[in-house]
Amino acid sequence: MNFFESLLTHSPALIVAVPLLGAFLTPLISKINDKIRNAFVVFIVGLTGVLISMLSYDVLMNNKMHNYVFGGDSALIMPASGESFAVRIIFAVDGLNAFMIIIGAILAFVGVIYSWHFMKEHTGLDKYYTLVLLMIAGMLGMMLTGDMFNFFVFLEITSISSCALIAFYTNKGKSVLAGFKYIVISTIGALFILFAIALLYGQYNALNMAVLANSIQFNTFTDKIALVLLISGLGMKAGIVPMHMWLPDSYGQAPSSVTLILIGTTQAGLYALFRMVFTVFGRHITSPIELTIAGNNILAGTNLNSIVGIILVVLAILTMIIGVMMALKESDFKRMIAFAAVAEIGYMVLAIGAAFFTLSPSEITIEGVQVTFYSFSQAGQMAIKGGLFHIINDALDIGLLFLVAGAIYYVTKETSLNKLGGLARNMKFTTIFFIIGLLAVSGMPPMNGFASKLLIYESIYLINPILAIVAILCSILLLATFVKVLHSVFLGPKIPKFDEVKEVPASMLIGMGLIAIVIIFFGLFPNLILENIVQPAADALMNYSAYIGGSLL
Amino acid sequence: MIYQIPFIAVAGLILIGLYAVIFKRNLIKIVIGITLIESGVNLFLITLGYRQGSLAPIFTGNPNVDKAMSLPVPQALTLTSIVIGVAVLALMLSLIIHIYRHYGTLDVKKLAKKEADEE
Amino acid sequence: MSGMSKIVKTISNIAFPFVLIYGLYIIAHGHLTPGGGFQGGAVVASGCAMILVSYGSIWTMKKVKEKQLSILESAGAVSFIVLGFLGLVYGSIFFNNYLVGNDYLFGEVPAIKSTLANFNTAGILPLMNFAVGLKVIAGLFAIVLVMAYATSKKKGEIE
Amino acid sequence: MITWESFLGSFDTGSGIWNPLVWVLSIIFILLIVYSIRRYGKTGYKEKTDQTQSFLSGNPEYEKEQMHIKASNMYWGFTESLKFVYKILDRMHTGNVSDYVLWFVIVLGCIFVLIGVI
Repeated sequence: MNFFESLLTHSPALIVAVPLLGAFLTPLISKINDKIRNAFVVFIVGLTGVLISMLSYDVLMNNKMHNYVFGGDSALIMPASGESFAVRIIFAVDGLNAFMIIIGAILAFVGVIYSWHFMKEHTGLDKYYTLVLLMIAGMLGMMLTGDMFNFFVFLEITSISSCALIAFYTNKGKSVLAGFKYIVISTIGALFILFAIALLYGQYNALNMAVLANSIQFNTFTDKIALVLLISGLGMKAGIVPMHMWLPDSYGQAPSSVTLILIGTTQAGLYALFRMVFTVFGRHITSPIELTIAGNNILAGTNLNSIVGIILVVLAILTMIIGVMMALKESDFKRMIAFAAVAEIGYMVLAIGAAFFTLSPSEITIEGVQVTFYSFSQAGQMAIKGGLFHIINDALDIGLLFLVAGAIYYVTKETSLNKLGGLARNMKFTTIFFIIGLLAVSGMPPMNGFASKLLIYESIYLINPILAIVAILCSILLLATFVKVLHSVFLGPKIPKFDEVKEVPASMLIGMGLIAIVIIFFGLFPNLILENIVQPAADALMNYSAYIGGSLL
Repeated sequence: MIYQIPFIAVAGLILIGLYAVIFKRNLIKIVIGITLIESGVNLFLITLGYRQGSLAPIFTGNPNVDKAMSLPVPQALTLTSIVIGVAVLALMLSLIIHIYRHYGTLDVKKLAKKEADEE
Repeated sequence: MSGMSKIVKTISNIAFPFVLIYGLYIIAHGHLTPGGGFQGGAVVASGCAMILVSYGSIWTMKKVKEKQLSILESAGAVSFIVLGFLGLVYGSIFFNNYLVGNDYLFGEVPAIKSTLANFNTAGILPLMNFAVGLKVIAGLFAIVLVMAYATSKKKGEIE
Repeated sequence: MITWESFLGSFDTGSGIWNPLVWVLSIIFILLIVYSIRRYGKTGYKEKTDQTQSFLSGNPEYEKEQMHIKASNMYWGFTESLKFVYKILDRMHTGNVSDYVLWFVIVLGCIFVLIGVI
């Protein structure tokens, strides 16, 4: 085995281990020099990015699943008694995981580059970079792990480090309060998730997601409670209305570079919600099988899809409408973008939730046994593809807008929209980046937001026209929201207070430019992204048995 | 009945904790509520580790070594959870120190009012 | 927070070595008994906290700098991760227990169903316990120290 | 493997197709029209004369900061006509940690009723 192949084999572990090592080395290195420390952090995140692109390329292009077991060869251990227990921690990487870590890599890299100049004038930067790297490691761990308890641990690592980062401006009372709210909310959510994990462990003696998916019977009350706790706990982590109130507080008060990575952690929560619903409870929610043997109908699994679909769609509609209406009224720049982010999350949940209604039975007769499979229709598959594509687009668009808000804050020390104005004359590049973000987030061609929103609208129109109309209406309101920002921050007469304002430093422009380039690239070649990245992820999401087969063998 | 007592305690701890978090107005009491929920969940995990008639998973001079040992996974999970809990508790308390320094109060409603009035 | 009376100081001086030894014992026997790096570290850190309470945070802050503690803490964390990476180098799997079966350090393999606790077993687990113990001692003590120091000052004295 | 077809291809959206290439071509065409109209405009104006002053029906010009319409004044009609909705929304967003947890418990209860009981 040559070096490259062994690196590829070990990459799932290294993706988490390299930022962790970097996080603990940063306080030691920052004793030398500030520039060396910044370069070291960028190097560590870049190395992680290279590993992620290697792994994702292999998983997505060759359509194969990577498994990495810590401390042994197989996740199962067999004591002398002959039974086998899946006790080792496993990282199982299929198409969906590979798709998510690409988002994580982009956000982490841009965030670290952006903070080079953005955070320069603050003290305590060694702790800042340690926490950022810890947060990146936790986020990538959440996206990679195939073990329920390990997922909880990474969730807590992420929430602790991001809470400390939200409260980074300790001289402002608001940001400390936002950090406190965030830690209370995320701890309670995580504890209920842990409770659900414990319920599942008590029943099936397993923590491995594949083993659980294989053995869940869903015939007891505790299974139902576990599903309820998982949906609501992870929904809270993903910021679904009405559990979204922590999100504007924390997004609004954190430093912009941190907010960028916070978006990644929120979407890791969303990913986990989809993973639980589609894979761990997949047999009972998305792909139940009915057997008819000699006239007797045996349902191998419980058909829960319509109930879960209704829950997701109702929450998604609420999320879109309330998010966008609060954004329209808000007069604080960062809180407004945060409410827009809430509304965008609604689109993803709506697309995935509406797909549940298209599950339809198809019958096959094998050796006299009539088997009924449930599978997604064409429109449902399109909706799932659109929802997944929108995850990456939303991360980029909202991320770019937050970076612009950070740039405005950097030069004016002001986030209130009422006090800003006329900045386009002095900040040309920032204005262009903001217009790109505005067009992308409200779904205008040729930006990436249009491609995914078009997929969502047209596929949902086939499922239920009213849902599509609500989605389009919310998109229009989003456009109105950001046109207001464009007017009140960038256009209008030059305000004397901001006469001396200059364009932001190079590293911040590079950070915003990178995301803007990716946005335009995704917008101009959506077919490339859909075929090569989104399609494998959607296939992995819809086929829970491939996950079980791939990670247990 | 005797085997159900830990589960009743778990439910009680979690409900008391939720009550404290939702209805108490002092931030310190909210933190106490969170630790109560956390100990409820930890108690639940450790209760799951018990299997009737099995030995504790420690190598000692116990003569009944032929009997089955219970799998020590829940104990490990509980320890990890406790460690995380300590970190969260320390973070929350230090944030409370900062909050008190800024606003001079720990009452949730007064804090919300003061936050809205700011700027 | 200023120091407490002389009686308290003397008693905590006497008790501190015992607490220290007990905590280190728990760390060292983490692979044999219930306990390990975190538990032992917490015991040692509570011993340190006892000294902190009896002598006051300002005195302790003069003796122990927060920076030294944070260096110790990251040293512990780095050694933990490096042990994982060494597993990758020697055993071709991350966190592989590559020390099992060697002749000199923690390498003995106990016989099946042996009941006696043998200290020289378990491969890298004791080393990991030491690393975690170091991190927890430094980390917890730093938290307690900084919190005590911050609450002892009045509003506006430190940022 | 990545092919040129997948680079420039159009994708199926369930009830239609979308290809950004068409959009790019049409935007270039529109830009050409805009440019050709713009060419007929007159060049050159006299600086430091009344031509550069803004004309507000003969009224004197306000200060710069007052000229700028504030963000919270925009979409006044929208927020005014939907006041009853915003009243409810403002009551929801109290900024109070306990209420956040209360909403979580409410959602937990609703989902529990939907999945667990029915």
